[in-house]
Amino acid sequence: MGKLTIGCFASLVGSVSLDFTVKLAEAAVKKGHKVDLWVSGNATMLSKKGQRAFKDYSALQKTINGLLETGNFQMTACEACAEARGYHKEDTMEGCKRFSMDWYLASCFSADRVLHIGGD
Amino acid sequence: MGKLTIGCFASLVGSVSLDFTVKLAEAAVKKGHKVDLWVSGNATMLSKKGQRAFKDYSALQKTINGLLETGNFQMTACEACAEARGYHKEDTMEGCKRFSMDWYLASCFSADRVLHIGGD
Amino acid sequence: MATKRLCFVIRTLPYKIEGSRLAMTHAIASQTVEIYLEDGDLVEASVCFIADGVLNCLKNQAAMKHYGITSIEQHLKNSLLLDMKVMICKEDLEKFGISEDTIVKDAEDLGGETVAQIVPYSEIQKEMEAVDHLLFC
Amino acid sequence: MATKRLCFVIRTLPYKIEGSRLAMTHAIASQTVEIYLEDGDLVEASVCFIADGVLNCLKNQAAMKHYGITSIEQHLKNSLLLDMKVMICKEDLEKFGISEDTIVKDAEDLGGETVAQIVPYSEIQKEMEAVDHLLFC
Amino acid sequence: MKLGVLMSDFRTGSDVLDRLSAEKLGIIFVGNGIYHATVKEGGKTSPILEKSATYYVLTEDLESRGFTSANVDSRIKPVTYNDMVDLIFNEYEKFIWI
Amino acid sequence: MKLGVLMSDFRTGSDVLDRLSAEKLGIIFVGNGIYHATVKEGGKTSPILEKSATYYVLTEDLESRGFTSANVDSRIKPVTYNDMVDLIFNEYEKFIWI
Repeated sequence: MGKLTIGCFASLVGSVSLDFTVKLAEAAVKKGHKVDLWVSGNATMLSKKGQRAFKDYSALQKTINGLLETGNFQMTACEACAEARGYHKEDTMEGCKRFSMDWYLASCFSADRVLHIGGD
Repeated sequence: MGKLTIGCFASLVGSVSLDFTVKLAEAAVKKGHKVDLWVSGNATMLSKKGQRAFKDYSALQKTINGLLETGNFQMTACEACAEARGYHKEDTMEGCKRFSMDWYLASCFSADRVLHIGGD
Repeated sequence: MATKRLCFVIRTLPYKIEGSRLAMTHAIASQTVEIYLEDGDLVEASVCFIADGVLNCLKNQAAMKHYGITSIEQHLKNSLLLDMKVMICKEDLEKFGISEDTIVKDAEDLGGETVAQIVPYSEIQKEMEAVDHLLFC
Repeated sequence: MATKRLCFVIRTLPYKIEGSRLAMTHAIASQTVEIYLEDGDLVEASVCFIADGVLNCLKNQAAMKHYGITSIEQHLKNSLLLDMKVMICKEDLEKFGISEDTIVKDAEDLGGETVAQIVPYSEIQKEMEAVDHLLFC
Repeated sequence: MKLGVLMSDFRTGSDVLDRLSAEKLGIIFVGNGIYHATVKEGGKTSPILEKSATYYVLTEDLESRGFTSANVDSRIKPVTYNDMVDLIFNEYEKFIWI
Repeated sequence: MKLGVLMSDFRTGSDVLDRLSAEKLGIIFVGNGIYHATVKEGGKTSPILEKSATYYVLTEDLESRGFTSANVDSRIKPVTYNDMVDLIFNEYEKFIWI
């Protein structure tokens, strides 16, 4: 079983790129792999608590909670990206972390595979 | 003097599209025009309070506060877009409004010019 | 008493960005805009699909099944159900080799009567000239 | 004791999206990654500019003056100051008609010694093969 | 119609712009659209400049990206945000952002 | 190297993909990349399909956009998220998202 680190820079809430990331993470964890997910740029908002589920926006919070419970999934938000958007520490979804960018590089260090979703 | 309504769907915090919108609004208000700014999609985050200024992200809050003070500028955020991102009513920047999408169309009704910034 | 006409022109692909989705939901919001206007004033919205945007009109979009989100197909049907004017560019459908029977043309299954118009680009150009404001997405 | 090498490949234009900016700030973060690693372990980051991405390397970007944000030029200088390996695709510069004297090649004004390498694409391909992980932005 | 087009991208949107017609057409390069005004790819200027239109480029976006008015094709007039407000209210009636 | 490319866009990125070489190259169409696998523009299939590579397309993204496996060019193998995990860990070593 391997470790996959996924980094998401600039995906959009309401676009399918973030959904892709979460669905891939889910499939990998189900197969027994470990997944680290780093959300930066606009993707940072994925880790904010209190997201309301609408039928027009993918509601990923539930899936993420399920993934966090397995113990084989970590989600970490970029601290600076969050602060710039007015989203502070106390607003972080339970079980998610906030670190500076070096956390992502450390996760890549121990990963077997890295999938980095850069620009939009 | 005329009224310009600008709608921004999917601009990104940290991209220059939102900066463009705010700088254009500022130039128009300085010339004595009225400007309504509708922020929807990811652009909604522009109206959230508590955005921290970093040198790597455009910090537009100050300019917006200045514009609001003139009385010739309104900023309204899309309610559903905000809620989907976990950004609730009490987090709205002072002086900004939150309405459903029809507000934007009503603003277009009375506008002399409309500039709609759609996709990314 | 006045009517202002807005035309949403959808030119981008669905799903990756929110453009076409928000265009549809904003256009549909024209149905409730009166609460902000004076008696007798109206906003009328039309929706045109051009270029890559015509790919928003395909039938059988399984976005709800796979991602739990409303498909653009569903939004298109809703707009027809509300008798909104919908125009789809004929040349662009042809360019992509999309036959008319594979795109959403009506909301009959929901009891709607209005149908989408598949028209040459020149008709869409006329619509763009006729309306008060253009909103490209 | 191990070193893992990451290569950030910047292929997109600056400013409109955050891709190139975040690539630079993440690459620079390799300088502080040790706090998460065991003694002797290292992460080394390199940055390559290809395709439209080479337009990030132009001198005299007045982003701070006009928009109050750090320019990509400044990030590029910072990365050279930290002795990061920076490669810029020669063919792509030529394609755009950009002469070498109009791009950022060093951070001499800040006291830096490392210079950016203007290299054929084949050298960048070699770098991509040599590293452990690729991060395209 | 009197149509102002804000061209904000370099790699997409030309297909849409190509077909647009207007009695009076203005094309304003903003954001990454400024590369149409400044860069010769493979020695060629952008095909967008072949339309029958009046061309403008936003100085602030030009300079942010490392160019100056000296780099701009002679068919294009540099304008500031301030000028753009006048274009919006006085020169054109409808605007689109591509 | 054994390189897997996730192609997520329809209108950009081909220039980057064109030049990439790898001993073993896999191209997986995801998101709006699936139009490369399904749409014939002006009667022609996407030039991306001319590379010497193994091609895959993500079924979920195909179906979300109104296509089925029946619409897919015969050179391309439909895969699910589940299959993709195996491609990631067993078939290729490095991955890029374009």
